[in-house]
Amino acid sequence: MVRPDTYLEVREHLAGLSEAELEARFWEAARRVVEPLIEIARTHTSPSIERSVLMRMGVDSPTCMSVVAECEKRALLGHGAGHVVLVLMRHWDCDAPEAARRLAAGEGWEVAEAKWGGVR
Amino acid sequence: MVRPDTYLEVREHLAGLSEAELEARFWEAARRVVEPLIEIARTHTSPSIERSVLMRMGVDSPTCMSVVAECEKRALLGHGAGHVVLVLMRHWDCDAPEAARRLAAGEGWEVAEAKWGGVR
Amino acid sequence: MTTDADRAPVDPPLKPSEKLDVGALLEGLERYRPRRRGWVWRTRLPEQRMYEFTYHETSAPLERGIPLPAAHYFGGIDPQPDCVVTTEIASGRPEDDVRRMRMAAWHGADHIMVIRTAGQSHIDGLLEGTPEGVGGIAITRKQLRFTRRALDLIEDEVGRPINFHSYVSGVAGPEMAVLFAEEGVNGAHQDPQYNVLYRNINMYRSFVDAAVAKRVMAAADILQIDGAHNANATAVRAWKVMPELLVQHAINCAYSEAVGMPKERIALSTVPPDAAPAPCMRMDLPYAIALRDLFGQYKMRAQQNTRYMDSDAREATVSHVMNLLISRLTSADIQSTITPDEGRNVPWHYNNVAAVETAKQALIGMDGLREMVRVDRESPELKARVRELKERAVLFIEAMIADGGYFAGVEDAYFVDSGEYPETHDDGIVRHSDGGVAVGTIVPRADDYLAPVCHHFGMNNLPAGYGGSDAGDQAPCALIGGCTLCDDARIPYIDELDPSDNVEVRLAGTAELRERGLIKPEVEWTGDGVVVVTMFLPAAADVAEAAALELGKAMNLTECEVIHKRVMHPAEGTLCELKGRLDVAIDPATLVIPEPPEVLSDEEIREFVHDRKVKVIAATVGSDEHSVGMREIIDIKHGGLEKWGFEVEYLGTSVPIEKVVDAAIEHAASAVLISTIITHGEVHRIMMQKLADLAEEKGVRDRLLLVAGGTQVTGELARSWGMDAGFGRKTKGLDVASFIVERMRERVI
Amino acid sequence: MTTDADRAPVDPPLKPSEKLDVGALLEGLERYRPRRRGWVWRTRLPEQRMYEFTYHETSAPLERGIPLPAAHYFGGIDPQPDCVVTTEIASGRPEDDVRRMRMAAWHGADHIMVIRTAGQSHIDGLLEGTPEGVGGIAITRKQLRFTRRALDLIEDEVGRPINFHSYVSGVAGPEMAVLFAEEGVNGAHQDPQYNVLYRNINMYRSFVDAAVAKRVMAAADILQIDGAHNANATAVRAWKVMPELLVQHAINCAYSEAVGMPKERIALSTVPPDAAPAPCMRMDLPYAIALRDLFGQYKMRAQQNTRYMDSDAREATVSHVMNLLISRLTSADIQSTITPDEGRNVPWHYNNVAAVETAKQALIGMDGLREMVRVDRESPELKARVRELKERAVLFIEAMIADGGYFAGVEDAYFVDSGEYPETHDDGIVRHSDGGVAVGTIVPRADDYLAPVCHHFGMNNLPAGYGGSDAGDQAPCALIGGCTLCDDARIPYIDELDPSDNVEVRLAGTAELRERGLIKPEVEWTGDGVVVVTMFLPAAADVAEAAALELGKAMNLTECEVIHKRVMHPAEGTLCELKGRLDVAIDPATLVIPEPPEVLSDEEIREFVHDRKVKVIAATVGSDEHSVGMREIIDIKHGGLEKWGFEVEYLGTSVPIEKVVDAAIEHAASAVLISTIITHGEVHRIMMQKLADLAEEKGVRDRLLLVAGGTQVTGELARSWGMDAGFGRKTKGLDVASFIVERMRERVI
Repeated sequence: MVRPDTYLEVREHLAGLSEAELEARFWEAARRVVEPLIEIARTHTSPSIERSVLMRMGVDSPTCMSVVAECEKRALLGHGAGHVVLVLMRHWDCDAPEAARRLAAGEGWEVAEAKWGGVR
Repeated sequence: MVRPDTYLEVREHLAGLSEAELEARFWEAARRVVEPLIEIARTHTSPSIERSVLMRMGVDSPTCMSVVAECEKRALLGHGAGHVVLVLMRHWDCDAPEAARRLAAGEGWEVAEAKWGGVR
Repeated sequence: MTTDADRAPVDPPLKPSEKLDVGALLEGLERYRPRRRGWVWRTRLPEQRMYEFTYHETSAPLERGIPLPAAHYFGGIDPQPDCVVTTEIASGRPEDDVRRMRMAAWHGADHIMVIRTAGQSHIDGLLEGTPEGVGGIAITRKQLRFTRRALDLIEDEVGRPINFHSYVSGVAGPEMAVLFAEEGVNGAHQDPQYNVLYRNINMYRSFVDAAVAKRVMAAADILQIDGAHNANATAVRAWKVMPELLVQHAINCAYSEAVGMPKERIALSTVPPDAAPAPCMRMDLPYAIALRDLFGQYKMRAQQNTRYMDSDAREATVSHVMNLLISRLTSADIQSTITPDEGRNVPWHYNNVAAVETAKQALIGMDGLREMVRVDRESPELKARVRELKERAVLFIEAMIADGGYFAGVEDAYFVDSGEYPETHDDGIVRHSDGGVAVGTIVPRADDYLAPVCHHFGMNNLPAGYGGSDAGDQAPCALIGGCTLCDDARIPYIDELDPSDNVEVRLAGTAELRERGLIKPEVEWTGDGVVVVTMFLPAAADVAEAAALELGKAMNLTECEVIHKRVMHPAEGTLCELKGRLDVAIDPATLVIPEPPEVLSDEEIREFVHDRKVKVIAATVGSDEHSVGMREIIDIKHGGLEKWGFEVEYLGTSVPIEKVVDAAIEHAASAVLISTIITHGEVHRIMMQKLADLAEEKGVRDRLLLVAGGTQVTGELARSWGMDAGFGRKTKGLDVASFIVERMRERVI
Repeated sequence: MTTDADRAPVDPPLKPSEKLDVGALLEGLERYRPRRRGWVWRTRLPEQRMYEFTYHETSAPLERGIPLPAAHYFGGIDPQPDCVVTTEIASGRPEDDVRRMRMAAWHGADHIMVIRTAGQSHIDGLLEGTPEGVGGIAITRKQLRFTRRALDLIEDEVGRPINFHSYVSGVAGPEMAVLFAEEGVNGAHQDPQYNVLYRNINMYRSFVDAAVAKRVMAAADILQIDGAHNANATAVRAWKVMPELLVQHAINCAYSEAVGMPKERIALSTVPPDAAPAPCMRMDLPYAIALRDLFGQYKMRAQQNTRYMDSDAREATVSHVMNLLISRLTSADIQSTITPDEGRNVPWHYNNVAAVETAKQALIGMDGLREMVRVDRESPELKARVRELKERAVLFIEAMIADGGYFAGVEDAYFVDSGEYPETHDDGIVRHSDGGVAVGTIVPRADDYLAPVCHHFGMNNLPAGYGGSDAGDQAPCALIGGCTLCDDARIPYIDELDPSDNVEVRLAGTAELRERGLIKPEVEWTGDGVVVVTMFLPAAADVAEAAALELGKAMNLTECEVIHKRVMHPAEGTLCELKGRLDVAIDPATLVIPEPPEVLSDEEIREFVHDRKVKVIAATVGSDEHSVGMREIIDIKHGGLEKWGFEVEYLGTSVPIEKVVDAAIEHAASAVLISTIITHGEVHRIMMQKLADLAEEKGVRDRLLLVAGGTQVTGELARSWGMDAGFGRKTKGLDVASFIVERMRERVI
């Protein structure tokens, strides 16, 4: 929308504020803007986030790519790709990179599906 | 002479002065410095000054050079090269450039010497 | 935080006289580990004495570095400003970048930012290996590790820690953050708004990813720089976006803190928005002050203006000095630099150095300026404008909330509008929540969502006893026996994935230049052959440009391109800068390098001079009143000839040659020194020849040593014009003294 | 005062599209008369509105001129600072100087200072004709009249008076003063101390001459500039001579007033003495303030620092901006400029323009700075230092008086000592009252001394009724029927004295270039062929310099010389600037000049677009977030495509090519615009080829016009890479609109 410069009209409620009050008001508004964004972030994840989890588990990037892609396909991402790998680590009694490597090779998905149910 | 920075010792007589007093003192001293220089200038002349007089009389620079050089040789500079030319202007009843040209050609000096006496 | 570097190969320290061995730095990378994590500030010294000066805003000096050109007038000091100085490098080839980083570090850069290759921000995942980048570098583990390894050596060479920096933006933010933490990257850009506005990445994805990325960055003590400055570079009228810039900064600051980033690791990227011919100081200073009023608890990364840059390097340099004045009048924790050539190409080696030097020179020249020159907060225009900017920002953000919040605001084109809020022209950037790159890729976390790693953000169903607040709790990664952020040894390494597009292949292509030590011009890549010719052509702009291209061919240049044109007068002529490739490499073995004059010991000279009572006549000739050079050669105070007892008769400035020769005869001098400083190409030749001829005429040539000095004098030239010796720029008294004594000895023998 | 110009030849006004006709300007000189005498200031406008900005320190705009490069972002405005801007020209050839003066005037210079040829100050008399100068010009009546004639035309062309300036110093001061008065010179250096200290002219002669010279200058309303700044250029430590600088200024001011010069025509030549890496602002600002406190009634000619200049043009530019900051923080009536190349050679054409542009840019950028940023007179360091400088100056001058006055002081080496008075190192300049050039040439005026001319100084025995104070008195020159200062018609004219060394002979040597309109590079003289090559060489300084000389030969350059060297790193490489002569002249007839795209009328376009409902897809590609260029092409507000009714689908920044083509198909677009702004040389080629290929692939190539834009794009390049058109820097929406409509028409037919 095109709007002329209405600054002088719309500023009236700020005119009376001290510098400190004005700055406090600025920060209060800023925090209010980010609150809902934070909440979305707290309750959601993404392929990159899950790959970053697998990376921290010691998994190399190509393996992260395929494991997370498969998790997406199987609607498992919401449980956490690291969670899936952890389940298989225990199932196979191996370390995370090994479990991820085998998942990337197509093994073990039935174990995950048994736990969370499949989507295919 | 080599001297260390004695500023703090020698400034004492200035320490008490206001900014305005200090600046006034500066200018008073400056004017005292130039007074004797002005007096010398007022009472002396030079070849360039005399050539500048002839220039103002309409004489071209090569002619100025030779007339003034001759005036120097004949110790007439102190009377003013323009003065010499003026005398000859009247003597020959011509204008300044013409008089200067003829003086440069060696004419008329005897008239000047008759007036001021020669040094040769 | 320390990392176990014991497994890392130990590199021998660099020798300043030797080039970086790029090949060696590529060996054993799989085992190389960065020596530290986290950002490092300079050590500020509130009161530092150097030469005859006291500095108020400097930091610890370098162990090795290159001072400003004029430093030789001041005992060669190289004071370093108090703030970190940034340079941005983007040649696309890591093997060439590191050489340039070394150059920049020697000139004072301690924050090296590598720009990413075109399009990497749209790649949903990580790249590996060393593919060649376009307009930037492919950021990969190998590239980061190789570069950090080089920087570890370079920081030891210069004696100051170097902060390494890149971008945690785009669709792979969380992975980039982990990669940077693992590889010892010290600073990074991270701002979800940047993804949304300038990378068209879906807004939900950007903010969700950003939370995890920021948390990991905080864990690795990485300094974050936001992306608000891009609004300057994009806005139609940069002076209109100031209120929204304040809002963008605030959103990223508040968001970052909410996910656990400490204030002292949050830096604002701020640019003076305007440039001359706008009255830019009066426009930009109130903004800089409003910003610092509101964001006093955060760090300021002062960037330089690019919005109004053209191809004119002089103009850019002047604009940047005015930007630096704003830094000095307000504050800057990091002073970023923009290369003077950025307006026309990806920065070249020497322009990175030029930009760093401009920052160093201006910041040092304006050291302590704030003590004598104060921003007048009561000045009517300033006071009113500062208040107005804050109010407009508050109005902007409150309206956005009323309209449904940030996402709604972006959909309503709140940002980068060419009107100053609340004025709008409806030409802002529009992004849709259901659009953009990677739309629809975020998913809700299930109730049992679990990420068994440390420094994760958000809902995480860790079993009791892990990662909770109880003292006894174990780290989350104890679930899997450790994560890479806690145990460095778990980090995997991948070398190359592409057999043809990698550093080894590229190095093979330039191996001959390196092996034979051939010298070929370059501006960004080994042997690229690019040179620039500056020429004034007495013709109108279009004709001049066409003529310049022809002249380039006549100079054996290929791929000629006029990269800058400036009309001097529509009819009288045009200045052209022509870029071209010169495919010529010089074998240094074929070069004749003039020997630096060998010098004698003080004792040798003093003894000889004393025994022989050597007299010297000195004068500045050719109507040159600048006697400095000459007096530095003769004055005892400057280690001049008098120091060893020479009797020097200094005749003064603009002395006629006749007088010089007469004086030499009168004083029975052994040598005559004449100098001309700033001269027309001809005058020193004329003076030297006249001196030689006159000495000959008067029959004293054989008993006089004739020496000429001056900025453009060379020994070869001087001898060709009849002198016994000639000395140029930066000659020391010792050189001249040694020459005189040696020659007189020869004659004796 | 007006002079009867009716006898003067009337020159046709200059055409901006035509070169100065030097030959014509040399014809009829004997009859040419200057149109005015005296100095002219700019018309200051305290409040000037230009584009969207208000300026507080500007003056009336030019009628014709060249704005700063960035001006095109701001409606092309060219605000002119409030102070007069000086440029110094010294090519040695008047016929080349005038071309450069025209260039400088177009860029904002209105004070043109011509430096004198080497040694003229030691010539006891005047020169005539146009002999070639060395490091400056031979100042003669013909040269002055020719130059003033050219400047009269140039000032009409730019629409602002130009002040012409040279030197009334040396041993012919009084004659020079008369000559300048007669030829309409507007400003001049005059300072007897300069003659004494730097020209070694006898001190008595200097002061006696100066009195007459100054009186004549006053009569001709010539602005006087003193010579104190030379102490900066000569002092070993420039920051030590501040007290004596105040004294030197005061002596010349007091002397000038005593001989009848009005304060408003007395200007101080003042330079910020120091430069970085010294903390120069803190050192130089207190001095600038002390100076203005003491000399508030006089004019300030702010000069730029040369003392600490090297061969580095970037460094010089940054120093000069800091000098300009001092001018803006304090005051400047005249802002002088020093060319960035003065540290290495006599200034070149384009460096005069560069220096003038730097002054204009910085002064305009800092317009009104003083209102927001105040010098804090109470800041302890500043306050103490200002007071100290004044006191040291008083101590200096009082001691000199005690020691016998000025002449005694000079004999005692009071001046240009490297200690800050009262500290002395006994290394000042010594001159003897019984020595120096023209010693013993003054004579006492006899009691009957007479000079029958006007505006003479000193004892003058004019007859009663002449030049006295009585109202009825006639002018002194009435004695001789008039003098040249009162009657312009009496001024004699001499053409040439030397048949071989004159302008006609030189012009004959370059006649072919002019007649055939050949284009040959030059830096100061027609056809001198000098060009500069900037190259980075990956080698140590000495090796790099030798290699650069070899590479110069490979570029067909002769007389190669490395005029600047900067070590980037002792081993990694060195930046070299190589000067050489290219003996190639281009015949413009052989050149292919790319046609500027022809454009259609608004109506034509609007009608066609309306009838055909033309849709366009636009996107910035290649990871380029700078969408400004593109948006200026499409936005209605910037006269973009929307203005004529094009339906533009703007896809945003960094859009993948696939998306662009898909969108074009989806919207049945007629044209696709892609843009990349600052890019690596490769990226735009890649993007264009990809677009062409993809359009082909999808079978839409023939119904889509593919257009690429970007700073480095040219039509030729774009077409070679598969586009229908390419547009570069400064393209207007009209160009693109016209192209699309014309092509679509062709297809219809």
